Amino acid sequence: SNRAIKVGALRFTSHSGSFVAFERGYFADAGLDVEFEFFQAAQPMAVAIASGDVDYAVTAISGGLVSLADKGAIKVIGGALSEEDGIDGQKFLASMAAFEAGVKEPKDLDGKRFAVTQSGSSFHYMGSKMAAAEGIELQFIPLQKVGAIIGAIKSGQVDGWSIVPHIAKPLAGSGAVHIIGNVSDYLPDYQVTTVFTSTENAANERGMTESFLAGFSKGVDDYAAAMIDGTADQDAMVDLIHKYVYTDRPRERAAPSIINGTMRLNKGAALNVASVQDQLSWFQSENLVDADITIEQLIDPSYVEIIGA
Amino acid sequence: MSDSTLPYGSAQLEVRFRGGGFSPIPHRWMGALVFVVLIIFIEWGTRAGFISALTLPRPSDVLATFGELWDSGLLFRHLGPSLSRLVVGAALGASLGIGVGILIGLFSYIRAGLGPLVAAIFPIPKIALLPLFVIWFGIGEGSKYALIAFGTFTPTVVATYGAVDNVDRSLIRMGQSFGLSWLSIVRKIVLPGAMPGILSGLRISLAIAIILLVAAEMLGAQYGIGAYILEAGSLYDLERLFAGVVILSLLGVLTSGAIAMIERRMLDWRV
Amino acid sequence: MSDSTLPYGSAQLEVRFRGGGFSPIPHRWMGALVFVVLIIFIEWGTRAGFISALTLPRPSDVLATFGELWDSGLLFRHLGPSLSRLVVGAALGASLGIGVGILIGLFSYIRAGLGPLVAAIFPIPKIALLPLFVIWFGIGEGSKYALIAFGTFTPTVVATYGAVDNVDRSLIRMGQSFGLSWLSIVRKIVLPGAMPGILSGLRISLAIAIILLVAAEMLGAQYGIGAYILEAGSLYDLERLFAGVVILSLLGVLTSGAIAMIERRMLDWRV
Amino acid sequence: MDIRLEGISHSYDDTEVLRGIDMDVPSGRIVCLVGPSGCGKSTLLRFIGGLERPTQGRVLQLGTPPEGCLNPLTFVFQDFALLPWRSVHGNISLVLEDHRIRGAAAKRIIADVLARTKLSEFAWALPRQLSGGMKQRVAIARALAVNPAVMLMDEPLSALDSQTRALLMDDLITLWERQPFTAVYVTHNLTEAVRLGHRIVVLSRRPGSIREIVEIDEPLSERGSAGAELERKLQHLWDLMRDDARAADKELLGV
Amino acid sequence: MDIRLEGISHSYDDTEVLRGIDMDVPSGRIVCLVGPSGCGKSTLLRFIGGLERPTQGRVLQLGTPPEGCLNPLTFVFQDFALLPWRSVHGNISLVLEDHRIRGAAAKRIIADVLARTKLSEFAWALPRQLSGGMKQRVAIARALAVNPAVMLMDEPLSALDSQTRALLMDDLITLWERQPFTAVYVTHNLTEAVRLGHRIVVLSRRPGSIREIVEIDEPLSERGSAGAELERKLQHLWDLMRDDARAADKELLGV
Ligand SMILES: Nc1ncnc2c1ncn2[C@@H]1O[C@H](COP(=O)(O)OP(=O)(O)OP(=O)(O)O)[C@@H](O)[C@H]1O
Ligand SMILES: Nc1ncnc2c1ncn2[C@@H]1O[C@H](COP(=O)(O)OP(=O)(O)OP(=O)(O)O)[C@@H](O)[C@H]1O
Ligand SMILES: [Mg+2]
Ligand SMILES: [Mg+2]
Repeated sequence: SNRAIKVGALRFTSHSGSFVAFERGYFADAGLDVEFEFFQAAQPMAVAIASGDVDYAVTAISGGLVSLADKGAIKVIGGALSEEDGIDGQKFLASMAAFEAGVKEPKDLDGKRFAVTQSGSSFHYMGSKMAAAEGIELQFIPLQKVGAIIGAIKSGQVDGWSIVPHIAKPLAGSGAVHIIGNVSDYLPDYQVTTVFTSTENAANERGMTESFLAGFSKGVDDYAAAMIDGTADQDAMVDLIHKYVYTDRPRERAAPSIINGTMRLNKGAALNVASVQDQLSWFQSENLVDADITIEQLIDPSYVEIIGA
Repeated sequence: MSDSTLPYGSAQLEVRFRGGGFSPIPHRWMGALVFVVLIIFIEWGTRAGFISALTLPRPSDVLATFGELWDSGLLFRHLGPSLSRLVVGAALGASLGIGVGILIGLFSYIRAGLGPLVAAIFPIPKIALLPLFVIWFGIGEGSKYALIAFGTFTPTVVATYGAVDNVDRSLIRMGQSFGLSWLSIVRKIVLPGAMPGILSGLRISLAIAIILLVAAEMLGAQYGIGAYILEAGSLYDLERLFAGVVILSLLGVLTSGAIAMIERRMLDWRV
Repeated sequence: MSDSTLPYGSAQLEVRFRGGGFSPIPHRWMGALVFVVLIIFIEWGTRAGFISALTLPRPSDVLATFGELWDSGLLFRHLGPSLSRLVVGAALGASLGIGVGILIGLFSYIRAGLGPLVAAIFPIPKIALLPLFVIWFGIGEGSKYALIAFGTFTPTVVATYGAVDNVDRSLIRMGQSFGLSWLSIVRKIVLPGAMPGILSGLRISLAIAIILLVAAEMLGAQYGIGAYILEAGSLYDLERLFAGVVILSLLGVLTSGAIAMIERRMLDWRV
Repeated sequence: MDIRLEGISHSYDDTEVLRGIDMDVPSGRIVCLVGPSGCGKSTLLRFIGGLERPTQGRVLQLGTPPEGCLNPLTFVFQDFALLPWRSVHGNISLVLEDHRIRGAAAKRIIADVLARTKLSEFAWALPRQLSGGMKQRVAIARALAVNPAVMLMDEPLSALDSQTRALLMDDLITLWERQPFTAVYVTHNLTEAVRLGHRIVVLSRRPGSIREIVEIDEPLSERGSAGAELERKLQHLWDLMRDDARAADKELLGV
Repeated sequence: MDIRLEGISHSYDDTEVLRGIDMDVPSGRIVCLVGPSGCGKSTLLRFIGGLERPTQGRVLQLGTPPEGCLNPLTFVFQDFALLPWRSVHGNISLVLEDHRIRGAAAKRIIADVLARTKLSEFAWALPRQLSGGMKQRVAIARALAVNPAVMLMDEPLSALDSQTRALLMDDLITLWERQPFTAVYVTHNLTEAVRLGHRIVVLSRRPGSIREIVEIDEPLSERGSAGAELERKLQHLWDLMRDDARAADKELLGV
């Protein structure tokens, strides 16, 4: 009989790899009985991996994740979402007011208010890297919740933000904000999210971890074929994803959001170590995590192909 | 009027009334009226446009969202888990709180030891501890129960030991003077005497439990009114946000009504 | 012993003592002892390893973090804004709450109209409304003041109108019987009479204000104890998280002490 | 200034409390109201003082209140009704402030009434520091401060122990002798009524109606050692009331 | 069973309340304790009942309590001390339950004491439905239920109005005549003391010490219409107390 495991997920398209693998039975084929645990935010999910309540999950690298790795609780074992040239990725936004005041490109945000959820979040990282590249200063405003940021940018209380395309595009479409740049211009191979698990699983449950990654990779392949490469039926894939994302909207209103949210998921869960190292160094330079933490404490490179090294 | 009034002539006047007031007269319809006026005003404002769509949702849209929730059956899928969390968490927190409160009320040493601890725990924001709750109690229902229980615990303790302190000491002396055992005095005099105070403390504790539902459902909840509100908030979907808030509000009014009913039944001996 | 006791022989015994108890005797050191024991236990547990580093931070590390905060001067950079938010927000909420509470207490129509509204607002979780606060009050200090004010408002209203209701009616009748004007009665009888209830209501309101500091500082606060705790939580930095929580806890104990002092000074007329 | 009650009847919701009360309170006399518990004595007094309105009948002031009278109808309550947060002085100045009497004028009045009630030393004490008898003397001083035409006293002594009660009764008589005042004095203590009243109105059980009016002509100062005539009146009153009391003690209160 | 007090002195913190009290309570007699307010009467009674301990001296039970006596020293409190959430029946059964008297046995006792206090019809009423006099009769019934050797009564009638008080005094006398009980009866009403006491212990102002012990030999049943002898004793007691009362009325309470 199959081994029962728990997989943590947020109801975002970026988690589609797991959804597809589950729906199409790839996990079952790999000998796993997967049960999803859904979260409202990434941070409790990371803690749940650390506490052993959840076995595997996909999330952005954050200061919290690094801290948990530092405490010996978790390991990054693979890559998931990444920026890729030619695929619509995360966007820099300017509020209507800022745009009208002359903010047409990211570099015009000099001295302006840039929204982040928290210090050490991926938003903070993207803004900070962009500012460094442009040689400008940003004022980071922590607003905790995506909803609060949307409210703030719509009412012109913050000037800039960076966010995934399926949120960026409808916002721009409604005329409340303007897209002024792509994150990939500044962070070309940005490893946005990674697959991670508890240190215990990574070290002592090799078989199970490999099975998970195998199933997950198959899901990713199907997703990419349907949504990016156009070699499989997109409608069927949208139907599948709609079971998990935007469930309370009718199919026809959910579909554009799902399609807009399409981004590259690393094939074979390959992990871009250079990007991860860059993120870690940034956290350390910002004093958000302990300066002594090494990349070895954060990742276990023994499971997947390592790229960008 | 009798003849004897005549000698006073015009200097005869009725005593001026100067009492009354300072005691509330119920006007049941007023409460409803205020709600209706408020809702109509917002509806009008959002339609006329001087209340922007960002500021407040249109009440009719909230109602429609509510209708959808009802029709799709999602209402009960959200309400079910939330209610069970509320009931289990609040029951845990309240019963523990009443227990500890009574111990604090009865024993000097426990009071001296736990009183300051409770006072120090009270102002700790539960949401600050969310990450720890995951470690301590997992991501299942356990952490949700624990969070709500924790939030209801402290106010219940404070209310309960206040209530025990307020039990008429002359009744306790009476019990002692008839040689009642310590346990009889606690069971038959202290507990019933503290009941009014405990129940009115529960009013506040249960309101807090409802408030904490949202925080609790930040922790890996798929369904639940709190989760629904959080999701609506993160999408800045005001109609759904308000639909959820209205449900919590109704829940609050209902619990408070339930306590009023219990009070009427259990405390009918009050003057 | 006098001779007259002799005829009773051995059947002479002292009356058995059966009173006492049920009234707390203060043991000041107990409270401190409990804290010390708890802290030593956690320190020992984290050192010995049976409390994992994920579960609780080592108290000595928390203290060290506290020391760093102090040395770097960051403590006051965080404490300053938080205190000003607390003071402004709580002052706003409490004074509005007292005002509305008194109006509800004095006027039947206002009571009928606003009473249910307040009851419906009470169980609304403030964090659910965070996105709206951004729109309504911006992301500057305004929204932080507003959130804390909103949170202190409802419990203050409830406590205040309860206190006004409890003002001895016979004193009000006395005022009327001496032909005092309505305003004199309110100013000289109702307000001072309601003061004890209002102050004890403030204890709860201010604890809630401290709790809401964290929620308020979710909205674009770079400095502040709440922001510090949130950041520590998101980085899963337990030492800093607990250092922040301890600060809030101390803040709570201090405010409650301050109210006790005000009570002693203003209410020295109480029996 | 006299007071006349004309056909006063009253009901609270469904409870009829008073039925057809007609009576006069002549100037300079003390009228005692006695009757079983719950018969409506306090209610009647509130009607006279204008604190409540009867469902039927009316209360008339006959003649104008004398010059300098700030509050013609002034209560002295059983529970003293002192503001616990004001000193003795503050409690008295309370009732002067609204008549714009402040500063030296107020001081003079307060000193005068405190002297008359033998409280001069206690002007700055808080109510909680006073014994029951002193509290009631403060309440009386406060009533005197507004120079009332009629004092309305609702069991003013019944919260006190019997020794203090006897002392205060003597004080009241001394006050009256020095300057006769008009008063309606509610009590359920017949000895008190016989000691203080020029006219004793006996009410029946609820709904209260006038059962008998007893006039006592003996001067107050001479009633000290109970003479035979007073003793007879007392016995008569007691006979009137005993049955009512017995009956009342066999009834459940409104549930 | 007699009670003997030997050299009782007591202080609360710095306040000396009682000083060197020696007295006896002989079986079958009613001993009245009178004295000015605050002189320590209630405190002394609590010592006798074992609810508090004096700082010096001791209270002795001489002889054994009679057969079937559940609670030898039983209080009747001024404020009745009835549990408001229990009916009359429940309030009495409360004190039997701890002695494992339930069911039929309890019913019999309760019916008996209710009959003796004329409350049989009100067994299921709640305290809030009862008048003051009835409440005190319930408290007396409850005391009788445990068949006390000594009843300790702390101003049992002072919360009642004077008519009800007179009725209950008659009731107590009837009860005593039918079956003499031992009692220590605290009161500040001298008339009550003279009406009920076989021995009247007069305490001085605080710190309370025994000022005089007055014996009254006239049988209780014959004291109805105050005879000359009783009148003389009353006047004597009154003289003893008047000065104390006057002095007490000129003192601020402990601040
Ligand atoms: N505000 C009120 N509402 C309803 N009933 C009332 C109110 N005030 C008094 N009563 C009722 O009216 C009756 C008369 O009350 P009142 O206080 O005048 O009696 P009383 O003669 O002063 O009695 P006592 O001797 O006990 O003071 C009582 O039965 C009482 O319960
Ligand atoms: N628990 C206590 N702590 C401190 N002081 C007390 C306590 N109980 C009583 N006293 C004080 O002891 C004195 C005697 O009190 P007690 O109640 O015995 O007087 P009493 O003679 O019964 O008076 P009263 O006639 O007013 O009932 C009073 O001054 C009182 O304030
Ligand atoms: Mg009355
Ligand atoms: Mg006493």
